[in-house]
Amino acid sequence: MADLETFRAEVRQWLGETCPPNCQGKGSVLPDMVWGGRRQTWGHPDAKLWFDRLVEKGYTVPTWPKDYGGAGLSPAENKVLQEEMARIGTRSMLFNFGIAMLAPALMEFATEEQKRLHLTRIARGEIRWCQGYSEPGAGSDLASLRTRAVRDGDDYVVNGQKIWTSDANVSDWIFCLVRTDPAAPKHLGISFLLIDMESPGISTSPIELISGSSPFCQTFFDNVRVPVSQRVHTENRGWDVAKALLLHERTMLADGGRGSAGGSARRSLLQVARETMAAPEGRLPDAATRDELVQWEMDRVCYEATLKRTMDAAKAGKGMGPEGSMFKLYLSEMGQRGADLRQRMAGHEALVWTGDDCPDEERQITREWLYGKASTILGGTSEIQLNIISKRVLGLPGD
Amino acid sequence: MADLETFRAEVRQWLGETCPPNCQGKGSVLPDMVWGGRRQTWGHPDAKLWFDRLVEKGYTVPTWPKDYGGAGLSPAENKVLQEEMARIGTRSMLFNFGIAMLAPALMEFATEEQKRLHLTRIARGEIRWCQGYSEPGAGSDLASLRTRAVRDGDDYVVNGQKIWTSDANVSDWIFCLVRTDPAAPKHLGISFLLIDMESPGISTSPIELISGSSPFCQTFFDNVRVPVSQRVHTENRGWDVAKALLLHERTMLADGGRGSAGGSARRSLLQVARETMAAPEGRLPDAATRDELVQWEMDRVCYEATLKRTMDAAKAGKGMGPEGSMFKLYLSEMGQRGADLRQRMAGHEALVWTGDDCPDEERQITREWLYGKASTILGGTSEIQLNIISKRVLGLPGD
Amino acid sequence: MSLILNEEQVQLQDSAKAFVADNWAVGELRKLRKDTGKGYPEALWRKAAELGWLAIPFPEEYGGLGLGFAELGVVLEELGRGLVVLPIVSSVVLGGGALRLGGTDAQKQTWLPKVCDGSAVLTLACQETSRHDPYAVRSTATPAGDGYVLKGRKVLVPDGHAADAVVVVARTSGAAGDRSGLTLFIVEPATPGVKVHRNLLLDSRVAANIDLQDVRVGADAVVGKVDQGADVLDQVLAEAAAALSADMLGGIQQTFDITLEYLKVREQFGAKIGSFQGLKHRAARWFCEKELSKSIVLQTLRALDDKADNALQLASVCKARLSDTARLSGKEGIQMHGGIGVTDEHDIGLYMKRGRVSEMLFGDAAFHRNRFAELRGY
Amino acid sequence: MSLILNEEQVQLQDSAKAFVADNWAVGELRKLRKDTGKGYPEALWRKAAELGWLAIPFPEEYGGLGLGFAELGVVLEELGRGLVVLPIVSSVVLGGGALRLGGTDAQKQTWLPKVCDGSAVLTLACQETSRHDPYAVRSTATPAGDGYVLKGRKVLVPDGHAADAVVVVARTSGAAGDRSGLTLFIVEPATPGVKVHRNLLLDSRVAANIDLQDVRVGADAVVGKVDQGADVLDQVLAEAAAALSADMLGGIQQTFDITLEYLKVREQFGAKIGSFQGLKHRAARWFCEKELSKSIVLQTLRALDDKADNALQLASVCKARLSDTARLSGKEGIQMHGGIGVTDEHDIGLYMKRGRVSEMLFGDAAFHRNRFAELRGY
Repeated sequence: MADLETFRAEVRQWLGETCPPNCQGKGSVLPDMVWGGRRQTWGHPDAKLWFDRLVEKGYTVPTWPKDYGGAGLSPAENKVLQEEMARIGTRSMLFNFGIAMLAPALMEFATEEQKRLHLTRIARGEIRWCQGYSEPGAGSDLASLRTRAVRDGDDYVVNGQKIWTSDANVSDWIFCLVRTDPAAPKHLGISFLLIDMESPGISTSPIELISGSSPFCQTFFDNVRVPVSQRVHTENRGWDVAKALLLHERTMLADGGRGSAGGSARRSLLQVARETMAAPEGRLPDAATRDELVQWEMDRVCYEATLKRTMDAAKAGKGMGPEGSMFKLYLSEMGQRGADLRQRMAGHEALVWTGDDCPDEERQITREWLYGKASTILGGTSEIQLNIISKRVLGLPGD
Repeated sequence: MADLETFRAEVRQWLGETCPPNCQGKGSVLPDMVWGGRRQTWGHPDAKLWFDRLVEKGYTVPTWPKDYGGAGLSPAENKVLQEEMARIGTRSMLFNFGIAMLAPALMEFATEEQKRLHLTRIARGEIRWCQGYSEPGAGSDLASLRTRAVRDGDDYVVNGQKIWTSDANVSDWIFCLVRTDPAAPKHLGISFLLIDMESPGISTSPIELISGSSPFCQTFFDNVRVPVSQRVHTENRGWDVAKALLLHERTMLADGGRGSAGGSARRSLLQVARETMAAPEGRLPDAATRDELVQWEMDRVCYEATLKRTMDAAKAGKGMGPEGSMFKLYLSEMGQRGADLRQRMAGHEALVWTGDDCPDEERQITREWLYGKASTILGGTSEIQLNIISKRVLGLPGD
Repeated sequence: MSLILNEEQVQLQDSAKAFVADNWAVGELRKLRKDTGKGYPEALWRKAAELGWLAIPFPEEYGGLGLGFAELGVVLEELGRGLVVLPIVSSVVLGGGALRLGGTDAQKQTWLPKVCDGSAVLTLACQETSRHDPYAVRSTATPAGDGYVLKGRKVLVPDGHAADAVVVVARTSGAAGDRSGLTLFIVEPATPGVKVHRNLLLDSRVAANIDLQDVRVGADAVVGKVDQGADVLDQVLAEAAAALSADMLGGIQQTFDITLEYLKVREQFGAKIGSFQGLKHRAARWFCEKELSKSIVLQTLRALDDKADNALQLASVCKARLSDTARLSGKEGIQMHGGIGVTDEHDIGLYMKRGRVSEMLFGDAAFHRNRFAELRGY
Repeated sequence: MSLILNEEQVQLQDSAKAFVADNWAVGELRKLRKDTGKGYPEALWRKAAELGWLAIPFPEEYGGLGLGFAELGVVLEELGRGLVVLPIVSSVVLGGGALRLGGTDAQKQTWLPKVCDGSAVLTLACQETSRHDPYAVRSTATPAGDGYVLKGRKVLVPDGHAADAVVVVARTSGAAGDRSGLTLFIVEPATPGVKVHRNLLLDSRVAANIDLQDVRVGADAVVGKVDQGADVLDQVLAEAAAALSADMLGGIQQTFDITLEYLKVREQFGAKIGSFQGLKHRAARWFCEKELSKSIVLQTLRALDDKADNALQLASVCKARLSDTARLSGKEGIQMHGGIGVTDEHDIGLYMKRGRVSEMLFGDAAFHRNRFAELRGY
């Protein structure tokens, strides 16, 4: 405890000395989030300055070991750090796929050399990562992927196509599942490669969604040479890495989903109801819609209670296992229902795609509703989540 | 046409001469329905007299051939007969499993001798039939039945147990699926037997349901000897007969289902709503329940339109095939929803099982609600209907 | 009445199927997003007129064929199945319907022959609130001289930007929400004070918002009876709900067919995805809903033709059911397609979008459930 | 607050599990159908009292343990899981709760120690209408001398036939439906004019209808404030809804467990039926609903203990959710069992029946959805 208070004093002093005043409090010049990578730009040079100082201390990823670019803090110390930064209204902005998904897998499966190289570059915000998993013929059945990597000397030669690679067109590196042994049972012929997006033979093409343009891309590999040293884990055992990664992904989706459940939208569903029904107070006149709104609000209360219960259990030492699938399933469907109700309530203005007579906010409502259609498909369809729950949680026999 | 008018005149004259006046019009002495069989009783001797006269003319089953106890009428003639009977408010009361289900199967599969014997006795109301299909271990997977019939001279010796045999304790004969070849694939070792319920070794025991006593029984076979001449169709090909019969059953359930969908109940759902909400007129005050009532009424309109469309198509020469499963599925579920809504609306009185202070009608509502739980299970579960639709109607591949 | 197609209706269906196959591809819809004109293919409109489709429900004395909604529904179902964009519901059912039901002989003589031969497009401007609520009209028509002055704002007027004349619902007495006090007027967009805002809808159909700024019309612009416009309006909207339902039915059936085909060819985990019971059972339930939807459309169209007592009730049952089934179809169609289903490249999303707009037009399911209960007196 | 059980609560749970295992079998319920006495096993009631369960939520000065609903819920969940019939909700939460919240010190001194040691059973008589509607009270309490005369009829009074005293809600002013004007009275059934009708419910619990024919009570019978009984009533009913929800949760969990086990052993078509994806996916969705139900019960019980601002809202969320999940569980439990599930011989039907009665008590899902919206002001 004494140690922690010493640490708090140190942090407070360091913050006082190094954090530029315009990187603190309301109206600070900090961006919401730093994705990192070669294309990172800064609205204000002080934001970059502050970011560099955080990197130097290892405070972009405070709990990582110092050898990999972190600060080696204990959870308790990290809590103090976060409290002290919150106190002055500043933050360590770095957030990306590399931190959230790739890094935990590297920690578990990579060689020491790979960790030093790649974790450090993630920690420093130098590399923005994207994920190359799905293929046009391999969606829910991810392990049936066909992108081929053939050994040629110290390289693999990769040919094939990935889909749903978020932000591939603005990322620096991609972590990829590729088939290295087509003769083996499908889960046992896959390897996990790290590939520089600037390698000759890689190209990307953005995917247009029903909601309009999107961060998703197709990524094509045409005789791309990848050094064998960029393979993580044993050859043909890449599925072990993939499984660990998918679990992180579901946990992350379950964790951060408040937004897609409608909470982050500018107006609450009730506000939309009041405005579109021209009922600024009192009982909402459209009984059926009122009832639907109640059900949605109630579902959300129950969902959040469940999330809290799970977090409380985790604090008591029970980690989240396959129940993560329940959160992914429920949150995505609740989000869709909320978006659907919102769009219906918004009425005629939300039916307009373009026109000189249509408020931006309503157009946004429609695009969110359409984009939300992907939430029960990407990152593991609802059907896959139901399979996981029935198999891993309920212990029901396979088909 | 002239022929038909002659026929009409004949019928009219015959009715005038033979139908007792107290078997006509309102307040007639006729029972609603005659199930037939050795236990048939008659409230009034004139009802029996009239029934015997109908039997003599073959008018209990007017379109059956004369050789099998019918009158050999064409559909057009039968229409005239029904019109003329309706005109004076009389009817040919006979209705049972024998007519509706066994007879069509006998017409298709039985020997001439079997037809003459059994169809005639059905037509004359002498035999009440019950159905021995399901077994405790063979429900949805009917073909896995294990009741054994072993050939011994000119007899089979039957051992085993049937369940859900409606009215077995008051029926005269049972038609049964039994296993005659345990070594064959399960569909190819089954035979179809007709068995006298008075045969030594048969016993029945009624089944108590969640709703209370029921027409269902368990039927036990302990070394029951059945002459080989009572087998219908080829040995080990009984499944052909069973399939034809199941189709009739679904068609019958779909056809006659108005009752179980709530139509025949004493008060309509709207009446129950008005009474329990103390709202004899105007808008129903409980908005959520009102909306549920609307949805149910709308579903029923759509269901009946679909039934009519199918009947219209049948008249135009397209018979009902596996779509029968759709009607069984939809009707049973709609019936359950209606019964559920009715019971909820009826409120506290419908929660009472017994008590000095509880109206009979509400108790009936609760028993119907509970009994209705069986409607999505017996006669082929909803899951089986969904399998049939997806396989036979939609042509989706097997598991 | 019989709920199956008669011989003439089967021929009409064949001809509509051929029309779509020969003249249109679903992909045309993507091009219409960039259209800034009428918003529908004018060449097709002329062909539809040549085939007599626009004349179907009108009396022969005004150039019509004297047929009914049962026939119009056959055509609309096929156009819906192909996602064809044509202003038939707007011109034939809404605008033309209002004149057919309530117009003076002079109004009919002026407009109906043009509706029938496609040389004019009509529509109806009713909605003012966020969602469909036909009596919630605040736009006013005030007597002035021997005519009226119209003031107000109309929204979501189908094909309002392309219309040669618009039947406008305005209030001559009472307050917003009252059934009485509504009057219908036929107004040409060129009339001073009319301002039309063109909006491309999310399904690439077009609707307009229309401002009425002191628009002067003559007494001869009144369609039907003053203050009793709701009598005509109720009937027109019921007919429009049923006609649009026929279009929706086509879209639902095509969504189902496309998806069923996909279930039979797409493989995952070494098997056709249509062999997984989870999807199979959902497909079977969807099939049932589709069949019920089809039945109620057929019944409602015929009830309108027969002027059945319960026709308005049936129209509400019909639109509520089709709205629900369209929503289900959009959802299941996309979900069963997986990732490809949410891309703009695949047609399934276009069907969902059309279904969504139709769901909201002329009253969604919640609106019609409430209306059905009101018509039934509870 | 934490939504997992603390160490003491886990111990209480173990003790409740042992109590059920040692003293009760679900089949006992079938015997209770023929009982004509109290309708619950009196020996078990005494044991429950000895374990201190009836004293859980009461202050120590009246013989209580000074614990909360979080603890009471742990016990009720296990009793619900075993379908044990005991009047805990009636006596401890309803009748005892009304006195705890609104009683005078004299009333508390008289009754609460007896509630805590099980020597008296209390209950609440609120409902008069077909379904739960707590302000729809027509029974009157008219001042007479230094007391009141009660007149009216109460229905579905839980354990009303076995109660030593009943807290009666009557109207001292206003009209049926008004929140104000309600007053609570504590009445002993032996009082002249009280007539109790015993009804066996469909789940083998017992409730009573109570006629009040000119029943004279003293001014000291008033519980809480005259005309402002709703303040106490709202809180008592929220607590009862949450407590009953804990009982329902136990039933839901047991229904799920029994069914899951059946899916793993029953074979049809040569495979365990739990291997069919259609059933698997439904089981997985049911699991999610069960988990959400569990969370909201835990949260609501703790919010009541913490006197949280949103406790009444949560109680409505809780009872609505548990009512819906109980209905789903009853339906899926029976359907997945197939034929055996609709026989009286199998326990699954008993769970459905208990769930159904609980669904309707203290407001069903529709009631609580409406109440939630009202509490939220819309």
